[in-house]
Formats: sequence, structure tokens, C-alpha cells
Amino acid sequence: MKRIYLDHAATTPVDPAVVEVMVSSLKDNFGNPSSVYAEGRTAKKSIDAARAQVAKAINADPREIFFTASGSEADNWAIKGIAMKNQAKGNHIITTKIEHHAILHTCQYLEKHGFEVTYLPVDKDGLISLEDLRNAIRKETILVSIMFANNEIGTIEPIREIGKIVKEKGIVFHTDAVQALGNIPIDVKDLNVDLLSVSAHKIYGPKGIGALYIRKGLPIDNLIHGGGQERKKRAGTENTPEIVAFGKAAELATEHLETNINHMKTLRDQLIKGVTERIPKVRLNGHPQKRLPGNANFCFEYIEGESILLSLDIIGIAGSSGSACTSGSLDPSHVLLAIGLPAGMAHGSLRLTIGKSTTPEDIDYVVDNLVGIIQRLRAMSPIDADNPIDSAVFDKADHHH
Amino acid sequence: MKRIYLDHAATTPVDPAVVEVMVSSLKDNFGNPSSVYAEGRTAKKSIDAARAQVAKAINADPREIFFTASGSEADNWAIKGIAMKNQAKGNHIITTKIEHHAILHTCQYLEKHGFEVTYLPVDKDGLISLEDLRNAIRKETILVSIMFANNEIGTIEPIREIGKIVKEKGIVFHTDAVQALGNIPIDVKDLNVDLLSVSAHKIYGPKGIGALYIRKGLPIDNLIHGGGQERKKRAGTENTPEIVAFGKAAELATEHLETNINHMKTLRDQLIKGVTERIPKVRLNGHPQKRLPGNANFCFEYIEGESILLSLDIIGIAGSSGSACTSGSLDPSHVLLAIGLPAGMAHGSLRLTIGKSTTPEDIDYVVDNLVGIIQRLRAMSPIDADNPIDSAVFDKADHHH
Amino acid sequence: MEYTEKVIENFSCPKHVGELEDANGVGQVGSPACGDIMKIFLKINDEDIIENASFKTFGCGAAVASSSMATDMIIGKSIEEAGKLKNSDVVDALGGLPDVKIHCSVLAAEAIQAAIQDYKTKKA
Amino acid sequence: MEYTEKVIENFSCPKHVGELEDANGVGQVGSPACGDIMKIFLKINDEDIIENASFKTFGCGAAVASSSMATDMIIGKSIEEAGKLKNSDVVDALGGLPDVKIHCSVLAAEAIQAAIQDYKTKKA
Ligand SMILES: Cc1ncc(COP(=O)(O)O)c(C=O)c1O
Ligand SMILES: Cc1ncc(COP(=O)(O)O)c(C=O)c1O
Repeated sequence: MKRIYLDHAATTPVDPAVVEVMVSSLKDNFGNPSSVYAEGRTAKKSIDAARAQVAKAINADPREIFFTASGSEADNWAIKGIAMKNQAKGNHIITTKIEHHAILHTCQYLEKHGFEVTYLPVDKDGLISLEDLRNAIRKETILVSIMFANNEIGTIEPIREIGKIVKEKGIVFHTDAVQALGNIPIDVKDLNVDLLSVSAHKIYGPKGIGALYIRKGLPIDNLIHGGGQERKKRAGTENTPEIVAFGKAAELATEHLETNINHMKTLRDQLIKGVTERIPKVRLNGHPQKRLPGNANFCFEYIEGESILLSLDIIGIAGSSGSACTSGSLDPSHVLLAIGLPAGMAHGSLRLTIGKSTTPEDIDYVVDNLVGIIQRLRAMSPIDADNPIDSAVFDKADHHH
Repeated sequence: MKRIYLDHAATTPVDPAVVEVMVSSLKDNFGNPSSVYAEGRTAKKSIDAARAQVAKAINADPREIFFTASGSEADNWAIKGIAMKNQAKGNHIITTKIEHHAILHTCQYLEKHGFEVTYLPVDKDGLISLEDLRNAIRKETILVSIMFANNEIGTIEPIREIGKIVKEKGIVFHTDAVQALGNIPIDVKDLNVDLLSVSAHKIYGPKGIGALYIRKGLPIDNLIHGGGQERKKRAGTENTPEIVAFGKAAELATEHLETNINHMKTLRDQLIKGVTERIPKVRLNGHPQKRLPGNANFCFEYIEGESILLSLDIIGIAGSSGSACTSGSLDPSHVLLAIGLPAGMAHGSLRLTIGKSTTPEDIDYVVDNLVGIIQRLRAMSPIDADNPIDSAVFDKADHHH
Repeated sequence: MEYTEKVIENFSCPKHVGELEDANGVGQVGSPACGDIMKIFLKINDEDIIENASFKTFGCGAAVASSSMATDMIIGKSIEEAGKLKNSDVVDALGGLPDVKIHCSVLAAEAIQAAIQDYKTKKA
Repeated sequence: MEYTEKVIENFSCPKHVGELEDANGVGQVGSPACGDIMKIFLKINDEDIIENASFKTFGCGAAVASSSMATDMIIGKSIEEAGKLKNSDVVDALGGLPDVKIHCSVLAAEAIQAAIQDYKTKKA
């Protein structure tokens, strides 16, 4: 069966050109980049080249790029590294309610160790308010971390304006740009950011390799101590093949940014139009304009997300849901709750994210099938306009957690 | 020019069978293992299979294996995770002077944050004393971390006996087995260890993937917080291709353990015999018997390590040195200093480590050439038996650091 | 989520979906906040035998499949027997459920008990 | 370590290795603990011109190459000129040195100065 993959925000297939450089590195470039002999020097050179490619994708200096094993590691490093380094200065961190778990759980961990964290709310479209941010800043604030674009609902935050406010106060500013890279132009020189996280597997590179941009001269503690790799900032023998692959993926992303954005936007709009016109009682989550070019996120009333996913999977379509079931937890998506959806509604979400190989025919096929799937599931549901959710049941359930 | 690679302790070439499974995963298995649809499920299954392969290599239960991005990350996790988790119980850690930097620098970092660390000395062969260990244990001791086998001099520590002592006291025991895997049989059930670090690139797997064995039920803090991967213990989208590759490498290592050990031992002994018989004023570092099957580490008096490496590299031989120059630092190897070598001598070390594709002819070629290289460099040196190192100069230099 | 063939089958072509017009015992458990609501309809005859059963479910694949399987398992049984249906019976009949989905089978058993209770209350 | 061709050449086939029998100025700097010792031998004539120079070096590739290049650069020069030899001159002549190896060129310049000083002290 032909599969239609619409979960590019979760991960992307590796571009054949990326596979190629990775395989050749894997086969012919095994030297330890820290070694003095020929094999080591060759490996080191290929890493330097990849660092330049990644740097170029965000307009950084190559010496500001530090490879990590994932976006999550980059996020953890940024938060913990700045928190630990600046403990003497203050113990307050500002972030948002809609961050990725790599940020949220890290902040929660720090809360157990004497730090205080403000989680900024967002409006119904997922945007933070600059006023809220200004009000949250205290003299103990040592770090602000606000994501560039949200992975679930696709909303793009005003990073440049946030950066300006934060910079004026002399506070360190981190942004999780894992979803932004390859989807929005990023220029660290223009954005007033000190730290920025990226991950290769969201831009047709391999899983298990990411990077943290650290503005030149910014003091930060290490997260992984040990050997002198990454200019003594991140220990562990360098993952040469994946670094080289990330470099290639970043190069391709930079080169084709415009084209990819236009392609995704067109198909995203086709998808949103099709779904909202042909299916009743549907809500588009996230900001209508300020959203990732490939992101469409819907809530279908009266039904639950995993049953939609499963129905799609059975006919060859891969999508995702902020629902309970995707994560094995019973909690509905913290992002959908943060934009004000009731928990019952938040369980019925479907995220479809478009990639460079998605076609207009794919979108037509998905919309056509989705119409029937939603109908069938709704017919099966005990809830509908006439039998609305009993709010008593509701409250009970919330306590339940 | 044909190259003879004798730096297998630094890293190993990726086995063609490992490349094969990795490439096929890279091409056809890109799904996010946390996703519910078909692509995700396939990825998850392949990770489960790899986890079982790695578990088998050390006789663990698959649920005790947690993938990391390197041996260094596994080491950092073990040390910091136990330290942070048990802060309330005590603040004392015991390790040795000859650990890898991933342990030493992590411990030094913790020392800055209120922990106390005892660095056990070693004897001239690199062995710790069980008596010293017993004496070092205090009521505040929460963790003992002692490496299985040393990466520079190859000495194998008595892990089972150490584990017994530590276990009796109810203290958590970690061992860095990065150099042991594939070179010594490892059975976690027999060793009394709670935590054990391994890394794929030392056993013909790719760089950038490692694992931490965590004994079932042992409480430990996360190092990398975020998504629910690795049973909520280590966040970050799983590096499927490298995990699968590590699994294959572990399987091969387990299958051919005996053969590989015998092969390496034979060549190592040929090398040690050739060098010590044909070159005067040479010292074999590390324990004469209790050493890694592939490890030979020499000090040549009167000359410096990098000039040996460079001379070897020029004629196609890759080796390594604990000397200043390999690391870009001016400090001689902490391991060679710990076994009591004077700094001048420690600078003149050469480590040659044998792998499964090394041949007896390779060894002959290396020994033949080494004789001439050492002769030439000694002729160039201002130090010799008649012009011994002026100890005054010596002291001055030590202050210099 | 790794589902068995049986689960997929019961999800794709569930038996006994919808409301029973002549139901004399109805039970609902769960909540949308938890991501599952199950409503079970029973038609019970004078001998306390379940003549027919149906369900409406808001929930994941496992919830739908559990509802389908559970209703199918109790038709023809006495309410005493049906009330003893254990969630593990449903899991077994489905060829297993992923760990995090076991609670769906629990809900199915509970919904049946609730529907029987409803019938008893009304009758009393 | 990435060395230039010039460095490799000066390391593999160094010029002026060994002791000068008739040296009248000898300087030694560095220490084995640091991983480098350089000993420079100078034969200086009555007009204070360096007629010949040689070295013995314990150290890395860059140290050997710097010694070779530096001795070669000062032969035929007056001790005044040779004393002014900057480490950067040696680095340039070698086509560059890795950052962590710059200190080797510094040692070479210092060893020459020490040897000239030795000559002056003995003469005075
Ligand atoms: C003993 C020991 N521990 C830890 C490490 C670190 O492993 P990795 O290179 O995977 O970070 C190494 C090798 O580099 C090692 O030899
Ligand atoms: C916004 C955001 N941050 C962080 C991450 C984590 O990146 P990785 O999967 O490389 O750990 C992701 C994706 O999973 C993401 O979407």
C-alpha cells in the first residue's frame, strides 16, 4: 500500500543526498577526530565543513555552533548550563506554557533544585504577550527561553521583539528553534538571541544529532563533561557521520528554503481549506497566519484523536495527535490546554504536517478520506450537539489526574 | 599508501555488517519510534531488538539498557544522576585517579557544587588497592565509580571484588566499561555493579551511540529531560539507525568474543616482545598480565610522544600517545603520572592498540620501523643516559603549570 | 501503539455500534478529559438474560475495540454472568492490549456493570 | 594535528641536527615536564657573526621543525640580528603552525637568545 506521510513535524525521512554523504563518511572516515594522524585529521576536516554549513543556515559564526545528540540535549544544555552558571546572580527563569517537554521538564527539574520558573500563558492562537513578558522579568531573572515555533499548533512567536526586550534587561535569551529550522528564515545576528537549539531529523537529516548555537563569549556550564571535544564544551567522541549528514541537510535546507516554504504553504492551505469546508464542527488550532508553513492542526468535536490516527493509519496515512494515546499518558496536550481548549476537545486533535515530497494529490486523498472517517467516528460517539459533555463528569475527571 | 591502524582504543572502523543494517535503517526506517502509525511501530521494534542485543552482550535484562549518545554521556548520567538523586543521603563520591575524563571532569564539576570526591591512587601497574577503597568509604558515600579497564595502559581492575565491597555497604557502584566491552567477558549479574557504561564505536559500531546499564529499580535522576523516550529516562528522539547498528555490533562482539580476544592477545604479545627486545630503555606501562587483550603502551626514554606518532603517521601507521600534543594541552597523561612516571617520561609514551583486522605482518612492519624511528629521535634529543634530565629544570617546569 | 489483528478488526468493523431503541439498562463511564467515554446499552429480558447489547464510545482504538468485544461477549448471558465479566477476559479475547491501554478494557467492564445497575435500579 | 608540508619536511629531514664540537655559545630552554627541551649550539666568529648553528631537541614535530628552521635562519647573521629573530618569523617560514604549537616557535627564539647570552657571558 502506498503510504502518505504527513507527520514531518515529528520527524522527516532522510534525504537521499544526506544518506549518501553519511554512508560514505561511515565507510571511509572512521578516524577519531581528536587524533593526530591522517585518519583523525580527515574526520576533523569533515566536521569543520559541516559546522560551517550549519552555521550558515542560521547566519552564525562556525565557532558558535556546538554539536549535540539531539534538540532535546541542546535544550537541556541551554537551560541547565545557564541556570548553573548564573546561580549566584539569580534563580528565576521565564518560559512559556507551550514549550516542548525538553524545556518544560528541564524547568520543572530545576524548580526542585531551588530555581523559580514563570510559565507565560498564551492567547487562543498560541501567542505570548510581550506585556506579560515584561511584567514577568525580575531582578533575579537569569534566563528567558521561548520557542521559535510551536511543534503542535505551528504558531510562530515574535522572537525578534522578545529578544529586544530581554536584551535590554541584560538577560540571557534562548529559543528552541527545532521546528523553525528549514521552515522559517533564521538569522541569529538579527534576532537578539544568545542561544538557539536545532535538530537534524526535522530537516531531512538523521536522528540523534542536533546543535546548540552559543553566542560568542557567552559563559555557560557544560552539560556533558569529559574530553576536549567541541572546543571543550561538549564531551564525547564526535559523531562524524551524523555531523556530516547534518551539515548536508542544513545546506540543502538553506538552499531550498524559499521553494520549500512556498510548496508547503500551498499544500497546507489546500488541506486547511478542504478540511474546514467539508467537515463540520472543526477548529483550526494555532495562529491563522503566523504559523509554520507545513503545519495544520485541527480539533474535531465529539471524537478522540487516536481513533482518527488509527483510522488514517489503516488506509496508509501517517499523522499525529496531541492526544493522550500518542504518548501513552492520559493527559491531553499541554499546548491545546494552554490555548484554552477544554480537555475533552483537546483529546480530539489531529496534526498533519507537510513535507517537501507531499503532493496536491496526497492532500486530496487525505481530505476525501478524512470526511468519511470523522463521520464514522462521530456516529460511534456518545457525545454530540444534542448530548453535550456533562460538565459534572468533566470535573470528576479532572480531579482524577 | 597502505595504512596500518593501531588505535582501536580510540575508535574502531565500522564493521561492514554494521554499516549494512545502519544504512538500511537510515533509508527505510525513518519513522519516529514514539509514533502510533506503521512507520513508528517498525522503528520501535527495531530498537527493541537492538536493546536485546546490547543487553545480551553484558547479560542484562533489555529493560536495564538505556541508550545514550556516547560513553561520555553514559558516564555523566551515572555520576550526576546518582549524585543529584542522593544529595539528601550524602555528598561523598569515590573514584580513581586514572578514570577517563568523562568521569574525572564530571566529578570535578560536582566538587564545585558541594560534593566531595576521593580519587583513589593506583600502584605502578595501574591497579587500585581494595584496602584503600575500604578506608575511603564514609557514611556520606553515595557512589563508587571505578573503571573496568583503563583506556591508556589497559589495566583491568578487580571489578567483581570491588563490587562486593561496595555492595556490602549498600552504596551504588558504577563502572565505566567502555574499554571492556568486546575485550573482556562482562556479566552484570555476576559483577555486583549497579551502573555500567558502554559505547558502540569501540566495538566496530558507529560513533555517537552508547548505553547505560541501570540495574532494575535503581533510582537515578535524568540527565536529559524531555519526552518519554527510553522509558522516560532519557529524552530525545531515538537515534534509530545508530541504535540498530549498536545492536548489530554488540551481537557480533558477543559472538566472536573468544576469537577476538585470542587474536588480539597473540598480536599484542608479539608486539610487546618485539619492541622490548629490540629497543633499549623502553618501559611497558600497565599491568603485565591483567591488561586488555589489544593494548600495548610503552614509554621510550629521552624522547617525546608526538614526534613518535608523527614519524609513524608519515610511514602509514596510526597510533596514539598520552602525551601533551595529542590533546592540545601541555599536561602529560594523568594516567601515566598516576602510575608514578616522572612527567618527562610520561611525555614519551606510545599506545598501540590492536583490532580484529590487525595481522602479524602489520606488527612486524611496525616493530621494524619503530626501531629506526626511536633511534633517530634519540639521536636528536639533548637528553640521554650521559645527559640526564636536570632536576632543577624539572622543578621549574612543574611550577610552570 | 502495537495493536493485535483482533483489535484492528474490532475497531475497523465494530459489532453492536449505536443506541438500542429498546434498551432497558444504560451505563456510561469515563470522561472526555481522560480521553474515553463508554456508553453501553442493554436489552434485558424477564429472565435477566441479555438479549441484545450495543455501545457508543468516545475514545481510542482500544476503547472502541474493547466496547465491541465486550458487548459481543455478554449477549445471551445472564446479567449475573455478564456482571462478572473481567477486564482481563476482554483483553484475552482481543489477543492482548498494550500496557497503557489496559484501562480501556477496565472501562468496558465497568460500563457493563453500570448498565446492569441501571436496569436493576429501574426495575426496583 | 594539521602540519604544513614545510613542517613535515623540517621534521622528517631536519637541518643542523646534533652538537657542534666547536660551539662557543650554547643555550637550553624548556623542560621535559612540559614536553619540550631545545638546546641550541652556536659557533660565533670574532666579528660576532654566527658561522654555524645546530640543535638537539626533545619535543613534538613542531618543536623539531622550529629548531631546524630557526637554526637555518640565523646562520650567517650577526648575533645582534639573530637575537631579534621573532617566533613569528619562524612560524611564517614554516608556513604556519597550529595554535597549540606556537609555543614551540617561541622556545626556538628563546633558545637562540640563551645561546647568544651564553656566548656573551663567556666572552666577558
Ligand atoms: C574508558 C572510557 N570511558 C569513556 C569514553 C568515552 O566514550 P565516548 O567516546 O563514546 O564518549 C572512552 C572513549 O573515548 C573511554 O575509553
Ligand atoms: C520544538 C521542539 N523542541 C525540541 C524537540 C526535540 O528534538 P529531538 O527530537 O532532536 O530531541 C522537538 C522535536 O522532537 C521539537 O519539536
